[in-house]
Amino acid sequence: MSNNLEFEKPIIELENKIGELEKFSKENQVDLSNEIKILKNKLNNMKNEIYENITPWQKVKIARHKERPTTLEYIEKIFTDFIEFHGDRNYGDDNAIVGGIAILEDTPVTVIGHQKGKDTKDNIKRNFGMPHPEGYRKALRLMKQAEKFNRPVIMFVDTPGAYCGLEAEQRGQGEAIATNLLKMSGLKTPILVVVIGEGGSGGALGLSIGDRICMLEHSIYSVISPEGLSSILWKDASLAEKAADIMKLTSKDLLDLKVIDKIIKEPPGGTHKDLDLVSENIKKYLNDEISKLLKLEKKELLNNRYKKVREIGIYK
Amino acid sequence: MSNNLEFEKPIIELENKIGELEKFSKENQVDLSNEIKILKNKLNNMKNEIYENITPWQKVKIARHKERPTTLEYIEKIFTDFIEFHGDRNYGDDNAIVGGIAILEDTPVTVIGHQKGKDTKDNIKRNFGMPHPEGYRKALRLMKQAEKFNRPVIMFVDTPGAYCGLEAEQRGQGEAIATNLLKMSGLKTPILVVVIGEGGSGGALGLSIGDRICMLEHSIYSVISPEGLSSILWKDASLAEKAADIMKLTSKDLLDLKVIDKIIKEPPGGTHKDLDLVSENIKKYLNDEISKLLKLEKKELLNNRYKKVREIGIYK
Amino acid sequence: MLKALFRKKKYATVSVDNDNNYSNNIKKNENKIQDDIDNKLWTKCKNCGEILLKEDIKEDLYTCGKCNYYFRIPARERINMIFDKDTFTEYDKDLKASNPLEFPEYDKKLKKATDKSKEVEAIVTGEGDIKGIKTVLCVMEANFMMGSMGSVVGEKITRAIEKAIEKKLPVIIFCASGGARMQEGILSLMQMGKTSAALNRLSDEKLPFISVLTDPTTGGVTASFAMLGDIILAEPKALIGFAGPRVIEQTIRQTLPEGFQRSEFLKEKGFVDKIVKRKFLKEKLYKILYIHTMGSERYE
Amino acid sequence: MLKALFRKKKYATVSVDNDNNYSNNIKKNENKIQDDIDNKLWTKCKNCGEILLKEDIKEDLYTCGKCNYYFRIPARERINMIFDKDTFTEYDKDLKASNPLEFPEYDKKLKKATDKSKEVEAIVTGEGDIKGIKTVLCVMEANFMMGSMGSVVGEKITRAIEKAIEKKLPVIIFCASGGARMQEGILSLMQMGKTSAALNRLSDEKLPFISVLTDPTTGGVTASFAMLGDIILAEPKALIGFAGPRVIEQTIRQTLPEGFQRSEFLKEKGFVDKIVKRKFLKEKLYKILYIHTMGSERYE
Ligand SMILES: [Zn+2]
Ligand SMILES: [Zn+2]
Repeated sequence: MSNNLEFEKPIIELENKIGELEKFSKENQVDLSNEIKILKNKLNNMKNEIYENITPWQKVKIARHKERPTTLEYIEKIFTDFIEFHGDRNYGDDNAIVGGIAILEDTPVTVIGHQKGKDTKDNIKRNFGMPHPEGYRKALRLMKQAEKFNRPVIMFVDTPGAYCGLEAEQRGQGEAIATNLLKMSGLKTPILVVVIGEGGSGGALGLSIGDRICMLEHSIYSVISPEGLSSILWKDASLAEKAADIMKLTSKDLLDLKVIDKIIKEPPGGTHKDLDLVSENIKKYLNDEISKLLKLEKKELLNNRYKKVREIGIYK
Repeated sequence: MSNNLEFEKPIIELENKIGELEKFSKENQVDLSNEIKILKNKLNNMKNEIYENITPWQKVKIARHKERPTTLEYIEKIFTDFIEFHGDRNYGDDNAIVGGIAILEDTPVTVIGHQKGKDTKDNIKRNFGMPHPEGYRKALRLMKQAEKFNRPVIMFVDTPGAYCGLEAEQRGQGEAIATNLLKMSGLKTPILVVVIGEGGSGGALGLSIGDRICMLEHSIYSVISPEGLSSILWKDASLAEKAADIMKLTSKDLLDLKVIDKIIKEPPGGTHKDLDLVSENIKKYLNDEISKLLKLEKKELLNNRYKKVREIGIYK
Repeated sequence: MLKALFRKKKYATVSVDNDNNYSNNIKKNENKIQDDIDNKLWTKCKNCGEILLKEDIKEDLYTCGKCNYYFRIPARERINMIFDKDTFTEYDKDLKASNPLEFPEYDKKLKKATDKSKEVEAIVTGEGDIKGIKTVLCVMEANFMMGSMGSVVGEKITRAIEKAIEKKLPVIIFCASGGARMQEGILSLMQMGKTSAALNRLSDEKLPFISVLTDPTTGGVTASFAMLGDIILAEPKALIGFAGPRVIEQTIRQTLPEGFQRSEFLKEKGFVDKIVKRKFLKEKLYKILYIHTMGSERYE
Repeated sequence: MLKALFRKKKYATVSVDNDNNYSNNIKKNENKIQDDIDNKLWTKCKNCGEILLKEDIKEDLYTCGKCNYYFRIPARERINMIFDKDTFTEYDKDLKASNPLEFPEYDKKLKKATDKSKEVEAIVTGEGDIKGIKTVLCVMEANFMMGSMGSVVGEKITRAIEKAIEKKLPVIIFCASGGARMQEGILSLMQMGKTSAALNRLSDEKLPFISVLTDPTTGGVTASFAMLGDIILAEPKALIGFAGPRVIEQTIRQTLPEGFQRSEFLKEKGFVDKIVKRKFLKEKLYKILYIHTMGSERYE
């Protein structure tokens, strides 16, 4: 139960009730088909009502849901022959970012992504998906490798943010992210970005400059966490829900602001309810777009990428 | 006195004696001109005898002499407008390697070199000229900067070796040196290397791939220190003198083995006796060679550099 | 003259600064002056508490005459210090922030920032000469919403870089920023990518970019153009970091060591090429540009 | 058969190994066998002390059947393990060391090394197929003067890389070396530059280089080609370092922590892409090559 989201509770409760009735009807051979039909109708309406009107704050909850699939799960579903490569050849191997080579249908690719843990132990290893500088530098090393061997790069974005600690500062968190932004904007091979969960600020952006950027429907992407914003605005992190409402962090908002190109639909309630389906949709999207991108001259590819990031911003 | 070299002692003693006689002759108005003349003659012969027959081990001593000028001293004499740049943009700033930009006559250049200390305090700061990986990475960063802005690179080599410590291993001493070797072999701007003191093994080589490599007459360059070799061969580091004799580490040996292109003469006893003269000679050499190198197409430059390193080795 | 009259005297009971952290240290003094006059003429050094005539500070390159503390410099004053007299041509001076997210109170904040800083945004860009070397210069204005970067700052920097590419000029950016401007949300974040991409193009053209870090350089600015200089200079003791000190302390639950995230620390950690005192900055920038422009003539 | 007869029995009082560190641990046993027979047929695991039939070890890919310890593999055995049957063509097999420095006893040492390893130098190079993918392969021979690199090793590797460039093939190097060969002095050191320069050319041609680190990879080999792989694989628990452990201990005057300079440590520190068990090496190399050769077909 603790894994369920607050706003889904009425649905779960009703589903349980229907289940009980069905069981009772069967065991006691009582005909409750009419009642059950009515309730199922009600359930459907409720689902429509709830899932079609998910608030930004509810999306934040879905994006952070502990059952929400992580990068390695998508990699397993979407690619074949994934071989993980470790380390930045410099300081360390950061488990909050994973990467390696794999095959997408018939295309060799480099796959990189933030990696959250699936349980407490795993989360400690993964630092809850919050990378240190060596994570960004590993990613860059693998991107340059991809460039050298002409492999498109697929990025999965899912982080609360780059880690804000003493050592991260000391080893140049800012420099590492900045360098990725610059190098990614000039990387001579296609880059496709999929935001699968939390797109947390600079920590997300450091893996997100690309030719195509899509978001899963219930993922989020923002300059600061709702908690962070509310504590700055109102000195009260508990007003995060209110902050989420104003900050425009949903996939729909980002599409409207022309920051992303595409929203990939999720099943009602979120991807964790049907990973296969969502993986299939991502795969199809990647395949379609890669084949378009591979047709471009490098120069055109880079010009388009530049234009894409160049045009973002609203002023008068 | 402690700064003088053992084998120079007879010279110093005789010089002192002549001085005393001259003083005595003057103060007591005694004519000793004949005796003094004979002694001066003897001194000249002695100097010729000693300085023309400096043994390899004596060269090791000169190369390590605490008054031997260091990289920053040559930079001051040879270049104008030197601006030192720090850091590898990655982990730290290693004081055992210095680098920056400067002007050589009318040519903007990048200058890099190992830096030993001039006294105990300075030596601790400089780690006795033994770099950590971040030193090699700083050097590479500055070389790439030089390549970008088409500046020739001048290298001064003077190190007992790359530091052999826990942290140096941990941060990839091997990787750092290896990467420099590879990148320097392909750097699209001239590289000129001057071995000014100790050319200690991989730690020296990590700054020594270039289009021209010259050595000051009494500097040394070897795969291992004489102490290291003697302790491996005879389990006795005190037999270093014997090791020095067989290991072919003098500038003359290296010229014969075609590892270097040129020997720059030193005044009798070593460069510390006339830094201006040696600096002037280095400057002339650099100027002459740079103007030749700048005339080459990049491709020719790199082909020549490759051939140069490619041809080293003797086998049957 | 008023200046000569008040010099060296302390009028310390009066609140001359909004910052209350330091007011406790100030000794009482009999001579009291009206607040309004005070605030116009005087200010207090945040480091040593010395009361200083604003006019003096300005003459001293915005440093405290007593302890050498660096006050933040208004963008236009910085430009005056760096460029040769009357050589500055401003770019895009009318570009103004809109409120794309309809963020509450943003318009009001912008208005207030303009009143305070006399600038329409947190950056001034343009071209001019440094001892005769033509250069594109961007200077952030810390007095405008803490120098935060929104669409306008990103756009003005990007345009300035593009202009430098077009004219084959070097670029210098003086950084002073609290980071991305949260009132423009994701659009602010994206300015990091935009400016970095423009710098990549500048780099492809082999035109030098010098980043000068001044107090404070943090957040999204540190994680983009601030750290991308071919050469990175810093003023002494400037706060430079990705995360702000308070955020880090909250995360790690301990106080930060003395000097952490200051210029000197950054240099030791390998991220700053050189720390340059304010009074030598113009000369040092000139020398670096001189060496770099020699190079470009030589090999083209 | 002798093999079946002796299997599982321990003949432990006999000195079956030159390494005396482990002989103290061995329990006495009544059954004694002649030393000369022993040394031919049996050896002792350096890790767990188990006495093993050499024939068994070889069948088990040179691992201890009891504790999984990795014995060093003779170069030609390694080639047999990696290349498809009968596909290997050797390069430069007659290149021999001379004694350019007239180093005392070097000729004698070379002779002894050849007797011990049955190789003329510390490396075997050539081309062959890995599950059908043609590849240039260099394998160092630790039994030849500790796999030390002199002129011949440097030259053979360089020629192999140049051959790969000519034929547009990937390169794999199995490293196993104590470092530069001091008997060839400065010429040995220069082989580091030579091989690295050749790899730079390979890299310019976008041909993949996979470095495989096996026990031990130290000194000049670590500071050159070993660390330059596009992809760096390592066998478990291999000693990998620039300076040898003893040199470091002498320098820092303390004992090294458990696991320091082992493959797992190097991976944690970011210098090894992947640790691959010996039995999976061929398959893993094949997959990496497969993905890389797909790429090259696709875009050419
Ligand atoms: Zn002060
Ligand atoms: Zn065993």
